[in-house]
Amino acid sequence: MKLHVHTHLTRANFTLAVDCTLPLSGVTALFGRSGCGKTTLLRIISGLDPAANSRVAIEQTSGDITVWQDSRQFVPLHRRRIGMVFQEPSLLPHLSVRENLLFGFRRTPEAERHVTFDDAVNLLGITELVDRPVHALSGGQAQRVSLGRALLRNPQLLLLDEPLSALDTQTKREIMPFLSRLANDVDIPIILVTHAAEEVEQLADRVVFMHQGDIERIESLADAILRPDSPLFIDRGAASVLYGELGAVNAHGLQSFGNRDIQLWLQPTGVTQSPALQKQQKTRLRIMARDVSLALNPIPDVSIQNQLPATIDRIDSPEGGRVVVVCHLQDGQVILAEISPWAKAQLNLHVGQSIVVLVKAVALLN
Amino acid sequence: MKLHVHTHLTRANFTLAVDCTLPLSGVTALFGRSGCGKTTLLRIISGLDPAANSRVAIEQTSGDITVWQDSRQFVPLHRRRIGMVFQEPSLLPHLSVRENLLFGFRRTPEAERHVTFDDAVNLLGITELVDRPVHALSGGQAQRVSLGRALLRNPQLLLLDEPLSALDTQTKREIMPFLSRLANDVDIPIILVTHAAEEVEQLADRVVFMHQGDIERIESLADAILRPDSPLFIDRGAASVLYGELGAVNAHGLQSFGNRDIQLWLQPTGVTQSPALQKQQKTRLRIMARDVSLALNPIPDVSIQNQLPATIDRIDSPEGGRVVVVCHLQDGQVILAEISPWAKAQLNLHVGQSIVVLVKAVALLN
Amino acid sequence: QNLTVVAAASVRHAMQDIVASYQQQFPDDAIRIIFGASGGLTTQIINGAPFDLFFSADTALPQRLYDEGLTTGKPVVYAEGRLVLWSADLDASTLTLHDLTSPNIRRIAMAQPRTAPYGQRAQEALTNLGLWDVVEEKIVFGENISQAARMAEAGAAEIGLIALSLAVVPPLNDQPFQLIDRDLHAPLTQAFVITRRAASNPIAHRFADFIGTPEVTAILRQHGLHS
Amino acid sequence: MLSLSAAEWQAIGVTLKLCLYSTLILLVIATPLAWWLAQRRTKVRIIVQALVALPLVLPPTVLGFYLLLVLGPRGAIGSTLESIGLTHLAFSFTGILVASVIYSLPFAVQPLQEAFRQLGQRPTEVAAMLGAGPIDRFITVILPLTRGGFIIAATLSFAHTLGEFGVILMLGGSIPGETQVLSVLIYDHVESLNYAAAHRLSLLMLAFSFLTLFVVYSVNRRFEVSKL
Amino acid sequence: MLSLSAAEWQAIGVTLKLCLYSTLILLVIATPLAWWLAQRRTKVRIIVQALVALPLVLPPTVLGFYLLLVLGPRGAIGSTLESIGLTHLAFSFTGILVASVIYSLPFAVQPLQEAFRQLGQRPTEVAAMLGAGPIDRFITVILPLTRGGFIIAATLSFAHTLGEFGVILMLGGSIPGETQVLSVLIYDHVESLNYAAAHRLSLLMLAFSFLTLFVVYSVNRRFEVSKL
Ligand SMILES: Nc1ncnc2c1ncn2[C@@H]1O[C@H](COP(=O)(O)OP(=O)(O)OP(=O)(O)O)[C@@H](O)[C@H]1O
Ligand SMILES: Nc1ncnc2c1ncn2[C@@H]1O[C@H](COP(=O)(O)OP(=O)(O)OP(=O)(O)O)[C@@H](O)[C@H]1O
Ligand code: MOO
Ligand SMILES: [Mg+2]
Ligand SMILES: [Mg+2]
Repeated sequence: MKLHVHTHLTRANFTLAVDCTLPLSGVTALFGRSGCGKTTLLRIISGLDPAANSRVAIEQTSGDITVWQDSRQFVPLHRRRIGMVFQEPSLLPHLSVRENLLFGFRRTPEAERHVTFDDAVNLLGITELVDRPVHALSGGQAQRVSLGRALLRNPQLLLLDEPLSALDTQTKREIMPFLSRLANDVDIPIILVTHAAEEVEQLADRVVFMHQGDIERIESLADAILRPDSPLFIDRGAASVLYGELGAVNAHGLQSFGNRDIQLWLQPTGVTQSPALQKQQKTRLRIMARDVSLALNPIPDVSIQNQLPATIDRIDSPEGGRVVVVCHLQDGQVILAEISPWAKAQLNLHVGQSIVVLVKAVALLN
Repeated sequence: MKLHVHTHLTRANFTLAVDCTLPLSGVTALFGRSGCGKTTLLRIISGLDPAANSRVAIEQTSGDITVWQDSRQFVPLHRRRIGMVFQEPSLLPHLSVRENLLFGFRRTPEAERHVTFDDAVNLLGITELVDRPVHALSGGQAQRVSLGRALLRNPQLLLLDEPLSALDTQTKREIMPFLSRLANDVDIPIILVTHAAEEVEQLADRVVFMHQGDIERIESLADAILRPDSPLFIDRGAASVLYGELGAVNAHGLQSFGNRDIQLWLQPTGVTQSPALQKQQKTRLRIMARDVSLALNPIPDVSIQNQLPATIDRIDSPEGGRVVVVCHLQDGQVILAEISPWAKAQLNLHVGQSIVVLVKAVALLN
Repeated sequence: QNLTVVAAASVRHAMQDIVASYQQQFPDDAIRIIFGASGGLTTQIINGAPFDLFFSADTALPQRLYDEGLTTGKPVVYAEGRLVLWSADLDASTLTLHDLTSPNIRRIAMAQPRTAPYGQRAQEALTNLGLWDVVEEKIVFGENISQAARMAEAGAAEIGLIALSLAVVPPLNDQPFQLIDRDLHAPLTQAFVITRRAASNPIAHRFADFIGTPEVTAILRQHGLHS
Repeated sequence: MLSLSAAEWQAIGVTLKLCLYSTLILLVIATPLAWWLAQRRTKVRIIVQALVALPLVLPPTVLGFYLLLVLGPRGAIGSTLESIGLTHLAFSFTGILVASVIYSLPFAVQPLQEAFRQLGQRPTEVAAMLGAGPIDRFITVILPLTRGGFIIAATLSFAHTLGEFGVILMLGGSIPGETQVLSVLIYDHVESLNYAAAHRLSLLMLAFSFLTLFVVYSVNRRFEVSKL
Repeated sequence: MLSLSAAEWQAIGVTLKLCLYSTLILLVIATPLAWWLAQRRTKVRIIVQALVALPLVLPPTVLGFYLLLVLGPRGAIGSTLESIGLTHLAFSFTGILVASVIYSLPFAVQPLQEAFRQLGQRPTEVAAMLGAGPIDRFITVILPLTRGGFIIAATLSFAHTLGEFGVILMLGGSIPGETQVLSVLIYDHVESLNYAAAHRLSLLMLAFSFLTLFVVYSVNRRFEVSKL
């Protein structure tokens, strides 16, 4: 399934200009700074803002195209089977929690009711809330009910505008796998607006980066994570990216990655094992500089298995007392290590020196 | 300054029972799962829910007590000089952004206007929004204006209910230091409700943990971070805590930590250097298991400087393919290491074995 | 000092002429006239209205004021009204009350017998002719006689049983009318009283005296208020 | 004390019928009109809104008179009706019903308009996204959320029709069983200084109205939606 | 065409004064009353709310009659006034002002009550937290946010007072320059079958009202608050 969106919307200080085709499978994260147009884009897709000159169409896997909006037609919202969680709490105030949850469910053909009331209520931990009036909910509870209501609509497309922002970590962790299953197993594509890199990492199959009303790029999660300058990880310090091929999983449950010259072992995850990646010749890993240590020689008898010979290209000392050492591996790829100034002194590190980089497996692809 | 709160409020399925004294200096984080009563507590403190049988009083550093509410008196809200950011966007819809921002400012005595309009607007990145009507704001923009409005009230106490939840990382990073400065330099105490561990880590001086209407405990940030089972880090895997004394900062800018038997070096931070901690005889470090590697022997010539001899007590293999090794150090303290099953096999680890634990300095106190 | 005269709506035109004529003789006497429904005016006088002279459309209401001691003397009859048949579309002069049964006449307008003397008398006339029960369902009631006249004038009622005093002034005077035999009903005598508050008002008495003059009688006759 | 005459019973019947019908019709007419008026204001909408309030400005008897001119056999509407074989509307229940509707229109339209305006877009958007079509949305979301406005519109319309007699008197001709309503009877009693009868009927009407309003407001309370 | 008689000019003056005064007084009285009624409903509130609507139920002339009984020299209030050296209220401008206020009270209270109820707590809470005291809050937050309700209350009250004549006629006695308002004059013209004069005055009143309403609604539009 694919989503075609073409729109050009102008407001006083803001222009949204989008012309893109989004693969609609799994979870698509919409990522961008506050005010960049994420909500606006969702509203155009959903038909809530039927901006002129817009075209919104769904292309089925079969190639059939359902046009939701173009210059000649406009499918009314209630015929679109979209589930939406608004950014603001938007429960219907005259209905109880139960009635809110069932509002869309009741209007869904029975054959389509894959997510049931009990499913949603249990998943979201709102069993005890169902008979309350909605004004007796806390902020996070209201957000969960909103999400449940959208899920129970059993939609063909889920548009979620920061649906987890008011939730505590534990609740989030309970809900995220469900969303993932919904997208991948039940095949309900999700477009998810979020500011949290963890949500993107754990849920998204691809990321749409928006910037001031433009779609800057659309990348697979792997690509998005691997870009050293990815906006996703702006707060996590320097990182480097290694190209290589994914290999088989060994007897110890680790998967190999690398090329003729370098080899790393990593913990298999959903991403590394996705059929798409398996088929790809080359794939990439993202390694946070702070997960990389340096040694003068290979170290036997240590639990850090990923040890690669490298040569120091540069030694940076950014502020904050940490030292970033830029090295290249045997195949020429660059890797960054973040160490303490004292370690630098002790090891007497200098440009051109041959060293060994130690990468904790756990740091890979996360 | 201290805040005394005593209240006992009963709702259909919820009871808030609080009787505590909060030191009101710097930032106090209110942390707890969705629906545990954080918003309710803030509303009682602010006087928005003047629950019966409640007592709210402010004790000045001088010892003077201002009673805001008890059985005999109730100071009306507008006399309390409290700044509040509500969980839901609550801008006054008939006013422009500028008028919203200035609403409280204009009602603040001139002598108290420490935060100026320009300060707030620049800090929050809303310069271009000031002349808009509030309905023309995105979710995050509205949240920033809300925050700005509360700041411009130049209050004696700031109550912030998830004020950064709708903001992107970059914006958050710009705002957090300001809040910190406000609390510590301008001396406006802040009570901050948040679900984000990073916000707590970066802002809070102490943490109030709430659970189902109770205050479970009130801890300094250091204590909160160091507890191995801290709810703050529920998503970051196993952790261990080491007790020791903080030493001086060495020539390389690292600070020593430990006791007669063990010694670690760590990157000094605001917390480690706080006068309070300096004076303390014993302090603690929190070490994530995944930042700890194991080696059979001490390793020379490696950038990981923290190497401590230890003995394996237990080897756990939780689900997910990772192995957690429980060891004790020479002084008997327990430390956890998370390694791959393969590493365990390669090193042939077994209970009772003497090994060396490697701790990346960067993992300390973070 | 001045004088406030209140008068039933049905004597409006005559009263305006009478006052005009009075003022020619006594130009210094300040007089204002207020018109209303007789019943309403009576209620108001009972409740302290600042009215000096009350010209009713009947004799019962002034009598009642007298009985309650609110007047300076007994009611004085100043006029007698007559009922007429009047129609906007038909030539009423060719019709009699018996013609009211004709199917051409769908609606008959008259005043409400409960409140208006003209309505009472019209009902009496119809009853005496044995027509009341026959035509009752065609009848529409005005709250007062002028409202009944308006219904007929608008053509909404094919015919009206209205006051002669209305049929002789615009806008009704361009259509012919048929006088109803005065023997078919009790007389439509109309009386006035001087209220107690005007007891010492010389103008009130002067005006009351003026009512008896031939000039006034002529004006009244002109307006179909034979006395 | 409350032994009523046949005429009074008849008047009660006519009155209730008139009030119920006109309230219902008003709600039916006023709802779409108010909805339309509640949308983004344009000059046309402002003009229509001002026009809607105009029936209030004329004294009822005068309004009744003009309606008699228009709805009677010679008037634009009355004559049209006659020409297509119907009867004109003067002196008929239909006529006073039309008049009551016109006269009370502002009381129905304005509260509804404000209720719709206050409602905002969000609830409708939510319901649409959840699969509710326009009528469904109206019944399940808009109606309950603007119930306060509807209650006000209905009670003001009902009470106003109950008390109004000027328009009805002029246009209705006070025909027993057809257009003679209670308010006219009470008026008659007062005019003919039959105060005892007037008091009795007034009291009856006040008591009935009070009870009705009390019940309506009590029921409304139970369904009231808490606002944040 | 619009050359008016002295009586008409006088009536225009009285009418405008009456409408303005009664609208202002209504807003002053209705605002706290509506505010009180908009709080959590209790039985007492429901009773008061039902009572407020009752003046509507009686025919205006009848209401005027009862007011005359109460405010006149023999009435409870009128006689009390007289006994303390003041004059009773019947047949005076003050009297018809009181009557208009009572008669139009429901039109002022009910829209305001609903506006306050719809407003909810949040804006007031916000303003209080930002340092605004009760009066400050009322002026800077509640008033602008419930302006729609105020406009409706004011226009309905104004228009209704403009058109009302039954109460005024009965209680005021149609005294020129004091209690004779335009609506009474128009009624009078119609009663005397002086249609030309009635048409002229009616047209004048409609035109004036239309213009007033148009201006009010236009200005209101400009300040309207967008709802989500
Ligand atoms: N008006 C109300 N009536 C009854 N119960 C209520 C009401 N408001 C809140 N509650 C309940 O009180 C509890 C505490 O609510 P509160 O809003 O304080 O939670 P919170 O800690 O702020 O949660 P969140 O993080 O989701 O905002 C919740 O269980 C909630 O369901
Ligand atoms: N009604 C409006 N009129 C004018 N500008 C608007 C309006 N609504 C939103 N905007 C502007 O359009 C831009 C995009 O808004 P949008 O709500 O899509 O942002 P967003 O990406 O969802 O941001 P956030 O993460 O803060 O919710 C913003 O700059 C906002 O100020
Ligand atoms: O006083 Mo009337 O209006 O002729 O009955
Ligand atoms: Mg948004
Ligand atoms: Mg909360």
